[in-house]
Amino acid sequence: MNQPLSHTDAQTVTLALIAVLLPFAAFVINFLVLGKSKATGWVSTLAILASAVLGITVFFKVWDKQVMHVQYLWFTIGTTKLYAGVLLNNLSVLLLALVSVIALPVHIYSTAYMNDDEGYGHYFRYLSFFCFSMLALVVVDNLMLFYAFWELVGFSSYLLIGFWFTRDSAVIANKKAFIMNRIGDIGLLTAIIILFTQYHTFDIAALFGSDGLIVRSVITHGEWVGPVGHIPAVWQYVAFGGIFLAVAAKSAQFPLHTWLPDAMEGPTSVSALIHAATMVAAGVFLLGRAYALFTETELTILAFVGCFTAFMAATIALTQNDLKRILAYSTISQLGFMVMAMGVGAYASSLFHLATHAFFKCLLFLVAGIVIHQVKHIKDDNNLDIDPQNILHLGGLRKKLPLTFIAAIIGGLALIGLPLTSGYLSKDGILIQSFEWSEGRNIFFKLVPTFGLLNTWLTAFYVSRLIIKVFFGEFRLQKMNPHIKIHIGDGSWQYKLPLILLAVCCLFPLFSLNPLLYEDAWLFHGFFQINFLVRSNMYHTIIPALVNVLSIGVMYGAWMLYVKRNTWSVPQTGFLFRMSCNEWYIDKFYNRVIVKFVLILSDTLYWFDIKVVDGLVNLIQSIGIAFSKMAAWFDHYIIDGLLNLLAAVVQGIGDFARRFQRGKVQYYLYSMLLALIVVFILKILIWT
Amino acid sequence: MITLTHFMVVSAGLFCIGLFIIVSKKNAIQVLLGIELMLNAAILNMVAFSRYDRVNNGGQMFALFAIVLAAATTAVALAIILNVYRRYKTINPDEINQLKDQ
Amino acid sequence: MVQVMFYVMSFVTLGSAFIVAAGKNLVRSIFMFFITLFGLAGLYVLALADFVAVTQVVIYVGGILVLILFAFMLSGKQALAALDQQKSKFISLKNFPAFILAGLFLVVMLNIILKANAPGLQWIQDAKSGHNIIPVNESMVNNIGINLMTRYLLPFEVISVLLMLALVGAAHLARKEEKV
Amino acid sequence: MNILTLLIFAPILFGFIILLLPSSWRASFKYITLIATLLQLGISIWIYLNFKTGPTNAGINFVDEFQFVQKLPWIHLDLGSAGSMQIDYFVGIDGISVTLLVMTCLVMVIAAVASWEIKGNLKGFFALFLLLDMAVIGVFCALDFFLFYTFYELMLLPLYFLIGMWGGARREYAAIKFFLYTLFGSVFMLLVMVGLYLSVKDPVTGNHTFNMIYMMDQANYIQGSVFSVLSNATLLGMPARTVGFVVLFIAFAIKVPVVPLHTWLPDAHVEAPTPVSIILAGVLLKIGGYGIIRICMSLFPDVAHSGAFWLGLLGVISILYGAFNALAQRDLKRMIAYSSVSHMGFVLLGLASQTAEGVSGAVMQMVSHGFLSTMLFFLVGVVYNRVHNRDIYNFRGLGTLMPKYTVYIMIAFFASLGLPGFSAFIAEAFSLAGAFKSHSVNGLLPYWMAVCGSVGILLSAAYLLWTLQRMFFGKIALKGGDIWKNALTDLNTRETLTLLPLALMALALGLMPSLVFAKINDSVLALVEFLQIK
Repeated sequence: MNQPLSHTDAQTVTLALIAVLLPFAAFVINFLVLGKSKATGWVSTLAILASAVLGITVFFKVWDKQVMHVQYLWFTIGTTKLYAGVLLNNLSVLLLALVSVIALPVHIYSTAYMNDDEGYGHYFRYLSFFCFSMLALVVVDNLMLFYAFWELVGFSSYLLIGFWFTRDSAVIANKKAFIMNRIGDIGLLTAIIILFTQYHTFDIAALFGSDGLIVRSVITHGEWVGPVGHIPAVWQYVAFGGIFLAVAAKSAQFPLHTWLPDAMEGPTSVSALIHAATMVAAGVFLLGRAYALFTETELTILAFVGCFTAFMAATIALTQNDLKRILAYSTISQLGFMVMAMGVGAYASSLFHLATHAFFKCLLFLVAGIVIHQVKHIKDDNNLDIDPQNILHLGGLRKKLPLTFIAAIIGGLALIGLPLTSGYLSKDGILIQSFEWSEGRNIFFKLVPTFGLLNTWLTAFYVSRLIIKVFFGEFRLQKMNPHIKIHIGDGSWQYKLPLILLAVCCLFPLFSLNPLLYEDAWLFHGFFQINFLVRSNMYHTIIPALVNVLSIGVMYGAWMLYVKRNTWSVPQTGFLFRMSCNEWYIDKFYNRVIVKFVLILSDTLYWFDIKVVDGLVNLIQSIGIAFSKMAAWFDHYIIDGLLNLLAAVVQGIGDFARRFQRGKVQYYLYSMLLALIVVFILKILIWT
Repeated sequence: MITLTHFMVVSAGLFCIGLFIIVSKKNAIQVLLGIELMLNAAILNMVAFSRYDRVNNGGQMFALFAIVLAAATTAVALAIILNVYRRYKTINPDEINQLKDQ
Repeated sequence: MVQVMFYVMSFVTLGSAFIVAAGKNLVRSIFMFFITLFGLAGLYVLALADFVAVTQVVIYVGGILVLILFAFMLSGKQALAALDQQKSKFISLKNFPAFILAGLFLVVMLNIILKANAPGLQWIQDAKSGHNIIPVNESMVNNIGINLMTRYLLPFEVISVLLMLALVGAAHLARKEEKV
Repeated sequence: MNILTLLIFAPILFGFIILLLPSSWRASFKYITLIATLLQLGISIWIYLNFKTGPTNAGINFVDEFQFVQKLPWIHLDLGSAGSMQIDYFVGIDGISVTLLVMTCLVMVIAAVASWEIKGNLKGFFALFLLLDMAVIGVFCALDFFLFYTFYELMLLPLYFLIGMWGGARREYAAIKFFLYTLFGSVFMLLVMVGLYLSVKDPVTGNHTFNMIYMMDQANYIQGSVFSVLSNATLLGMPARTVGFVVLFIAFAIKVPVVPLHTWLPDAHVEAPTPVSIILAGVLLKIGGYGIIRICMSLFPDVAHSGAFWLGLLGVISILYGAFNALAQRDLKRMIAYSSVSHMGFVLLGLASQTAEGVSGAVMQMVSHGFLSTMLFFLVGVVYNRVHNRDIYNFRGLGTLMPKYTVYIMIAFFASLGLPGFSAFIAEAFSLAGAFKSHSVNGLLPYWMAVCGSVGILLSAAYLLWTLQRMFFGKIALKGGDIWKNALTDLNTRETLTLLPLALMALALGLMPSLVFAKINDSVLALVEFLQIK
């Protein structure tokens, strides 16, 4: 493991470490020194800027060149030595660079966005802490540490969702998010423990490496046989299940996705960074890390779950009216897409999509943030009682927020996946590969690509709906309240710069010089085992065309529907609509059934504790007391009783005798004489 | 002929009257009178029997002694009664019961 | 004649004693007691003990009764007032036990006296036969005086000392106590 | 002067000083107590730093491998033909004890600081406090069973009075319940102790002995004696050694507490004054765990091996049952008390696994829980002192009112729900890892136990986060209105100074678990090896 590193390698690792630790330093400085001062924002921003620069540097040094792995002994437990270290390979440096680069505009944006908030200092503290955890998560080489940062990411997300902790909805949302993530965490922990039991190590490189322990183990005869031991095969499935839970929780896959829409209670900039671009992608990252573990069946399960999630979220997004909620469901849908990609073996495409999605979803959220911020200004200026996030109040903002509008268009097109955008490249890759995957399998497997395809059209529809409702038509708020004053704009450079930066990143050149062929993307080549780079079949041509033509059709339909007000419209009362609007009733089901069940169970157990366990103790106690009372009674009445009886007799006699002693001389005399006379009488009687 | 029995019957009657007085009266002085009566009953007996002792006159002697003692007794008893009266404001023997417990 | 005298004297004695017992008024009781004592003195004379009778009259009537009368006549009005408040009747339920007792005693004593048959006792018969009996016409005063100074000297002296002690004691008890 | 002896008896000296001082000096008592505990902490840190590691210092079942040993004849009676009675004052520590000692000393300092709030009868309180302090340290150091038992019983007395006299509304009930429970356990322990005494001979002198180290070696057992492995004696129709193990286990399980025997704990904690709660949760529970390691499992390794499944099962039940019960609470202190039950379940699970990871995790969990529960109870005490109410439903939005307090409570909550970076995470993760590994290493525990145990981690998140959300977040709404609002001031300097070292310790142990693992590792390995021989 510890082969001597060359000078440059050591330098690279150091740079990576610095990139990771800078946000932490910013966090410490903010926490200990700066407090609530506005300087916190700039400290954090500078730190992330430096991190981004270092991240990119490291990226270029490592990408496609070499794998670096450095570790130091952390502690020893029993005979197991735990190492803490850094593992830099294509996957980690990609994420390292991606996270730091995306975090930068969000930081800049936040300095303006959070400017008026009381918790400005807190905000940047948390944000820096999140960046640190996230960056550390991607570079660590050890499952224990991975788990640690995995949870810390969740923790910082918890802090940020509940940032406005005086709002009940926010704190309920962050609790929900943390607990949902906790479910994933224990899954991950279980998986880690299983792997540790099987392989006696926590080292990621040793476990998942190309000739790692997992690759060399097989499942035979119901046993999972590895190089150093074997356990029943079922635990391999449990390990998969654990990792799946972890992924589902972090990346908001069905059935653990419900926290993500609620997590939109946090500041929008946070949603952009954490709940759209980076943290939620950690699940996909974990899939990438642990890819070697999965068997064919397990991958298929992933594909189906991802596909289902994507479809479900897309249908829900169709009918939501909350700006951020639409984007949240869109995120879930896209994440489902990535998971599906992992499942169908499109490993590279999945990560590619992760990268591109990070940019355009972040962009869309920032756009949403600007819109919400501006509408909130209107609301505050005019004392309106409205929800600034409700798209039904908006409209026609393209003239008032021109730059935002352009950014939204770019982001939206990228999300739909039209050519010339980065989304086109990554999405088509996934679709094509999923078709290829289903090739030669039975009809059931065709569902996955079919729904994937369907999904893109749904995406096209809800994105169009969103953009049209917000930016086209006329400002409905003004229509309802004609007197309100409106002076809004794109805002300061802190808003504009991030938008421009991200919008540029959403276009194709960053990833591929050829705007139409995803195979040419450099990112694609960075990952191993890509076996169908050749344009061998018709899918490579038909699918992009099909997707794009139909998407445009759908967008036109949406345009007609919402802008031109054509006659046909979707029935707003149907079962499907209600199902979509209520988010498939999943959350309600959880609250009504599972949460209630747990609460009832805990109440029952508490009742059990009080009544039965404690009751038993009290019963024993009562029996003891009863016994002792009986003994006391016996003691008191029988044993003491005898004594008392004796005493009473004596006393009675005494009392009786005392009656004669009442101090009356004559009485004494009388009795004396009486006695005497009695004696006399007797004497006489005897005598005679 | 006056026999001894006559005297003894009179003495017995006197004694019983004295006894009755002692037991029933609620007045210490009357009780004292009762005592004197009983004493006199006794003296009467002695005097009656002394007739048959010409030489030594034992009965009469003891009658004399008894009379003298009765005088002394009376004197002391009266003194006591006076004292008792001063302390208790009563000479009812029933009420002079401070020796009793309770 | 002598017998009549005896019955009269007995009646006077017992009757006055009965009045003493029945009387409510203390002063009257005392005067009745006076009569009883005289009656008794008469009985002593009939029993041929004239010296004792005289002594009886002198000491009892002259000494004790006067002492009693003086004692509470000198002790103040309240004493007399308190003593007067005797409301109980002679025959009442309260006195019933006393009646029974006295009655029983009387019955028993009479019984014994009659059974004992005193004149038939051995030593009395001996005295009769040995003329150790006081004759009716002989004065015993001389004999008493001799006996007193010879045979009964010790008791006489002891009695005199006792008498003195009693008188001193009585005087001490009866004096007014200083306020404590 | 042996340093351990000094450590044990230092507090009692200060206790005497307090007893001798006139009551008018009562204001100084707390400072004297604080000085005593600080002195103790200093000594324990010195011991910790000078504690030698390495396979030759492992301890467990070799007398010469213990450190800081002092052995003095204490009670030696010549019983003629029956040999002579030999009770030694025998103290010494190995890796298992040393970390617990440091933890205990720190907790004692915190408890002393928490005693500032005590108002009535200071002399009695602090004298008892120091007596308790002595007994607790003594338990961790004693190597002679009789001495151990003496200290063990000596703990009960001051605790009973501390709860019964300075406690809350139902203090008598709680004190008596606590007393009966623990007395129930220790009385039977006495019987087993005597049985062991009669079964074991000192190989040097040939006398019966209470020396625990000798009791671990089967060669020292008299042939045909009750607890000898070879004799296969039975008690009440069951193997004698099983009975002995079960009895000792029950005695310590009450302390831990393990689920069916836990009900004294919520009552005692709720009614006890804050410093006593701190000692109860921080130290007393660890004595249960320590006793299971040092006595139950070491003296009866064969039974520990065959009964591991049941120990593990009890551990898992404690974890889940405690967590569910905590979820149902509305009294903050009661909730934390139940969470203690849940957390101590990990100790039992880790120990039952009899793997190096599991035992290390268990010891780590004890140390970690020592700090964290101290912190939690102290924090509850802060609110309770201000408004004399602990009902979770009566508070809302404390985060706005008491920001510093909320920071500490978040640290404490998240640390105890096993957030990485804090000690509980390492401890719970390795307890579970050990439990899971157990099946493939020594086949003691089935796999599913660890999986069930991990659900406890989820539930702990549920109840702690629910409390956070309910009490600390949201808009300010207090049952007591403005009076409470004024009363609920933020942490003062003394409280901050108390909480800070605890938080730092939890953090330090989480980041550098080797602080504990390095010291205990050799002992744990020796213990695991010792257990596997049987």
